[in-house]
Amino acid sequence: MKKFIDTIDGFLDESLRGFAKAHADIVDLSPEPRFVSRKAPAKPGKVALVSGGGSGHEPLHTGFVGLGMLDAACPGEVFTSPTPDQMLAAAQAVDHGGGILFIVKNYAGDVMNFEIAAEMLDAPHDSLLVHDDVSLPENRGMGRRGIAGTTVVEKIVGAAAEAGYDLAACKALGERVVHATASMGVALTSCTVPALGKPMFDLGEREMEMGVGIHGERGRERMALGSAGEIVDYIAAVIDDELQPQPGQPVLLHVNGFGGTPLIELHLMYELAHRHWSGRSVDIARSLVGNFTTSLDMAGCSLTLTRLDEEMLRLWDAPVHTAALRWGC
Amino acid sequence: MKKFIDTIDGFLDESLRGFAKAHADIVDLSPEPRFVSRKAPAKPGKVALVSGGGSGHEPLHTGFVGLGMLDAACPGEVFTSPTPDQMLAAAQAVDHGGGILFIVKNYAGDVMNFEIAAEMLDAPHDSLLVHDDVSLPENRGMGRRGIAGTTVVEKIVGAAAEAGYDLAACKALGERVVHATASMGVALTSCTVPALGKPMFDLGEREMEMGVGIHGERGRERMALGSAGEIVDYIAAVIDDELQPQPGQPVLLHVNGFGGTPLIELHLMYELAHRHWSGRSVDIARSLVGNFTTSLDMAGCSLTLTRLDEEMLRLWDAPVHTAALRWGC
Amino acid sequence: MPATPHLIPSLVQGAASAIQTHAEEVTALDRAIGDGDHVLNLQRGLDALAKQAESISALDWPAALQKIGMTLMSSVGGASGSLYGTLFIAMGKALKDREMNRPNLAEAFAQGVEAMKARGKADLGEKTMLDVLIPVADALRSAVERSLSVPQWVDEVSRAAEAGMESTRDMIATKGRASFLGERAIGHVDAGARSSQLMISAIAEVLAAKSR
Amino acid sequence: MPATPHLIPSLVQGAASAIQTHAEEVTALDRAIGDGDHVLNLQRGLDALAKQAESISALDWPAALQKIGMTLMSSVGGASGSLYGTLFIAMGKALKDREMNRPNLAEAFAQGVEAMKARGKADLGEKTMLDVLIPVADALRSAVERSLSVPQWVDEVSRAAEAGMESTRDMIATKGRASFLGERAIGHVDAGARSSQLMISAIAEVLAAKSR
Ligand SMILES: Nc1ncnc2c1ncn2[C@@H]1O[C@H](COP(=O)(O)OP(=O)(O)O)[C@@H](O)[C@H]1O
Ligand SMILES: Nc1ncnc2c1ncn2[C@@H]1O[C@H](COP(=O)(O)OP(=O)(O)O)[C@@H](O)[C@H]1O
Ligand SMILES: [Mg+2]
Ligand SMILES: [Mg+2]
Ligand SMILES: [Mg+2]
Ligand SMILES: [Mg+2]
Repeated sequence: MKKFIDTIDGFLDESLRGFAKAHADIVDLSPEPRFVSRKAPAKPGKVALVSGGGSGHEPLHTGFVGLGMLDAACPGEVFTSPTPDQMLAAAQAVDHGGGILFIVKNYAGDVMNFEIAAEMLDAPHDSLLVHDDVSLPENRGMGRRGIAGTTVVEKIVGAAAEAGYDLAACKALGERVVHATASMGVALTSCTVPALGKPMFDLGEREMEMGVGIHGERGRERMALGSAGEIVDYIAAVIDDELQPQPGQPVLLHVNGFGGTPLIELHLMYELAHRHWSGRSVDIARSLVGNFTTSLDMAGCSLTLTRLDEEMLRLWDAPVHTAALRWGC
Repeated sequence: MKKFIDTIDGFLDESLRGFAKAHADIVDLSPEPRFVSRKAPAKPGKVALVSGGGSGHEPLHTGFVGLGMLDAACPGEVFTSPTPDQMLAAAQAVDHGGGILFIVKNYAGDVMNFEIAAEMLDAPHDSLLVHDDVSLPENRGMGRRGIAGTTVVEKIVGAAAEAGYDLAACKALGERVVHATASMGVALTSCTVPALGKPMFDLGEREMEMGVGIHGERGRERMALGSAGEIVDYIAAVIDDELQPQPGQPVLLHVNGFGGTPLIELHLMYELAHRHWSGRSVDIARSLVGNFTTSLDMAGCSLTLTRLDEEMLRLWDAPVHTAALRWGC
Repeated sequence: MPATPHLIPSLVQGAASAIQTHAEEVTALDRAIGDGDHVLNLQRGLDALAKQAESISALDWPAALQKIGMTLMSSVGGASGSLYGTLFIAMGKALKDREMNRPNLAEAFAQGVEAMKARGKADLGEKTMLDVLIPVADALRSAVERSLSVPQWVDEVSRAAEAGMESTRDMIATKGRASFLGERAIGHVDAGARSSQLMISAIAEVLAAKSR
Repeated sequence: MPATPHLIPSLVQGAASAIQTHAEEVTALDRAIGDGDHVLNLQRGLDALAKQAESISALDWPAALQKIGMTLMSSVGGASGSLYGTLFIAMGKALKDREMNRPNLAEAFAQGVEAMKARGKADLGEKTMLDVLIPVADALRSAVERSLSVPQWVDEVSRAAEAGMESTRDMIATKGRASFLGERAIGHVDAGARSSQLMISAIAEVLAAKSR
């Protein structure tokens, strides 16, 4: 395992402290129980958005805390959902009187822990489940995982909350965004959880894992390593099957890196994905390319497409000031 | 080699096209000769900043083109300096009448190619050499390489040019920033140039390469893999030797990833580096953590410290709108 | 059956050393069809319990179980943290104002497992730890009905746990992370089933030894 | 000595196949103490020349050399692109209004190498391609002075190139990327020295064959 680590036990806390210091203008860190909350004052009555999940996906979610996006994020241990006491403390700390919306990626652990926190919370609250991973069938077992589409959901709903949408409206909008979003990823290498010290799975020099989640879980299938073009074709076909974007449909195209893949490759993937959809006259109205929902040091990426309506487009463009996304201010 | 590549020959151009499309609001791409230029209009008489270098270091330099930073960037082949015709065409395209400042990282190829372009250019011009890599002695051979400190130089001088500094003032400021900046990097893995298909050097599971450049060149020495704390101590000592930051000195601390190292580790390195300098009462006034000057998919990072004066601080904070750095607008 | 929670430190210790002994094996299971953290999660919880075991053992059973549940809930994380937390908190509730004896324990455990089923929206046959815990709850009840001796009781519980664990091997998962793998999960025992079986057997052993 | 540039396609072809044959070896050298791209850079340049070789061979010598220089300058990149570009452009200048013959070629080559030295701020002994090109320039001049036959000329030039290339092995580099390695560069031949030696020998062979 080749990582920058001081002690395995301190890995997460030292990283969080570094994050909070590097962005001390944007966030506060509560060390115990662990959560990150925004520094920017919020209007009284603003809906508070609280998200979280296992660590190892940075900048998700801590890097999305700030004006126009999340009010708080709860980082769990690496690839392990956070605990209800974190979520409860975070919700109480950022309650502006407008209720709390928990944004939860669809994993058993996250769902149950957030559920327990919600049951313990006195303030009005609701939950929004993100399940954008179309590598999986919709109605099997737990359904679909939440992956890189989470960034899109948190940005758009974050702008809505900032603009004064109430709890029910935030949730309804969030569900519309989730419904309009489809993602799928591919891993070229596995990743190494520090405390485990070896890769989650083995991939041969000429293999790739198609349809992976973001926890180093194995994916939908093991395939022969394809060219970038073949990979884009494969993923885009699955996404198209789901979203059926029509000619003229405005979309957001998000190419997300898994942590070990450099920008030069992500931009190449973006070019090929752009070619795919613009070739079908889909209107690529907005784009986001970079490492946003990562799996530690995994080499790989995912494509996410969101069908945008005018409201979503306006909210996507609204000012945001977080560690990982910033524009308009 | 596990990368997203369609064809080896098309790798760079496809990536550049993707970059330009993903940031079509910020940049224009000239495909032949290759350069990226800013879309934001510039005041007549503004000094134009033109930089460039081998590709594989993204977002450097193309990601720094835009308001408040570079006017144009010339991407060479992977790890190969660009050619004079690129630089000349770029300079002519972005000439606003205030002269051209070429910002050049200190590598033989970059220096010579920019020199040739400068000789061919009719407009008033000057060159600023970046040589912040303190892993090397100052007066041996070609002197020191330009590495991650380049981002700091380009941001500060970019703000100055935007603010109306003339060519001589931009250059003088740039030299002050270079003089006040020291960087040093460490590689945990090598990196793979697409056209070569195998890593630049081999590193054992328990080895690291200390004092590396950003082209997969080997570094100052091969060492046993250290803990994050040991690595920070080693690098910080070399930087302190050079910059001698005094208690109370405001500095910018930049932790730069090499492309294959995820944010969670970079923030941990930032925490340890912060501890080192704040423990010496150095005033860490600004910080930048992320992958800015990369070496393709190399795992590793560098630390950069810049002694800031009030002018630099103000210029660092000035609005910038590029693909990779954006604030204040 | 012990009437006081003084056994808690040795029960925690027993569960912890069972996990420790089989750490690599269980991690390999969670790595194959989960995300590899299950042992780490449990160990974090067991460490937290070990640190508090003395103070917990000074409480009465309902309070002790509730405290165990809260401690696991806030230290383990993941799917297993919420589920084990739920189990113990529900057991504590079920024993409220009731004596700790074998029938009441069996009843409390059954109610705890019911609470887990509700929390996880899961039941037998979904390739989870419930494939161990449900049969164990049944075995506990049946042992009470048949007034089995302690050694017999330990034996039946352990065998129920083991059979339940083994039954997960050929299942397709419909809950938890392994459900994302579909057919690819067949042939692998569920990590949570294996770890719960290991801990239950270890705890039963400790109880048996103490009652000898 | 050929009076027209009609030989250019075969000279380019000769240089390209020499590099092709030794591609792995030269890449390994640049990987060891440089950045591994030297062969790719040269091949990009030689490809660009090959594409234009026919049209270039229709020009007169000064124009042809200038065009070769410009083509290399805008296709090779890196240190070698600027240096080879400089060499040929300077040679074209030196031959302006002069006949192409052996003495003038030797003189033009020497001036080209002087221009490279100025461009690279480098000289003999710095572990670069100049450790090949400077001795070659000397050998060309000396061959003219001594009126050597073509086979002798080819032999002396090739030997000078080879000796120069070999001399870089034990040097510490003070120019180019290898200079960053200090002592660690000792024991490795410089990639640019090896490639220039290979191309010079190949070109000399072609010239010799054509003049037979
Ligand atoms: N819905 C559920 N109901 C019951 N048990 C579950 C459920 N989901 C997961 N599990 C159990 O949890 C175990 C995984 O626990 P753990 O690895 O600690 O958490 P995570 O899956 O969040 O990484 C699985 O092996 C399975 O036995
Ligand atoms: N200043 C210089 N003067 C002469 N030759 C040089 C100089 N710098 C580098 N070289 C030569 O250039 C070669 C490297 O060329 P190449 O790999 O194409 O470019 P780069 O070093 O930019 O990657 C070196 O092996 C050396 O022979
Ligand atoms: Mg987990
Ligand atoms: Mg190079
Ligand atoms: Mg797990
Ligand atoms: Mg090179």
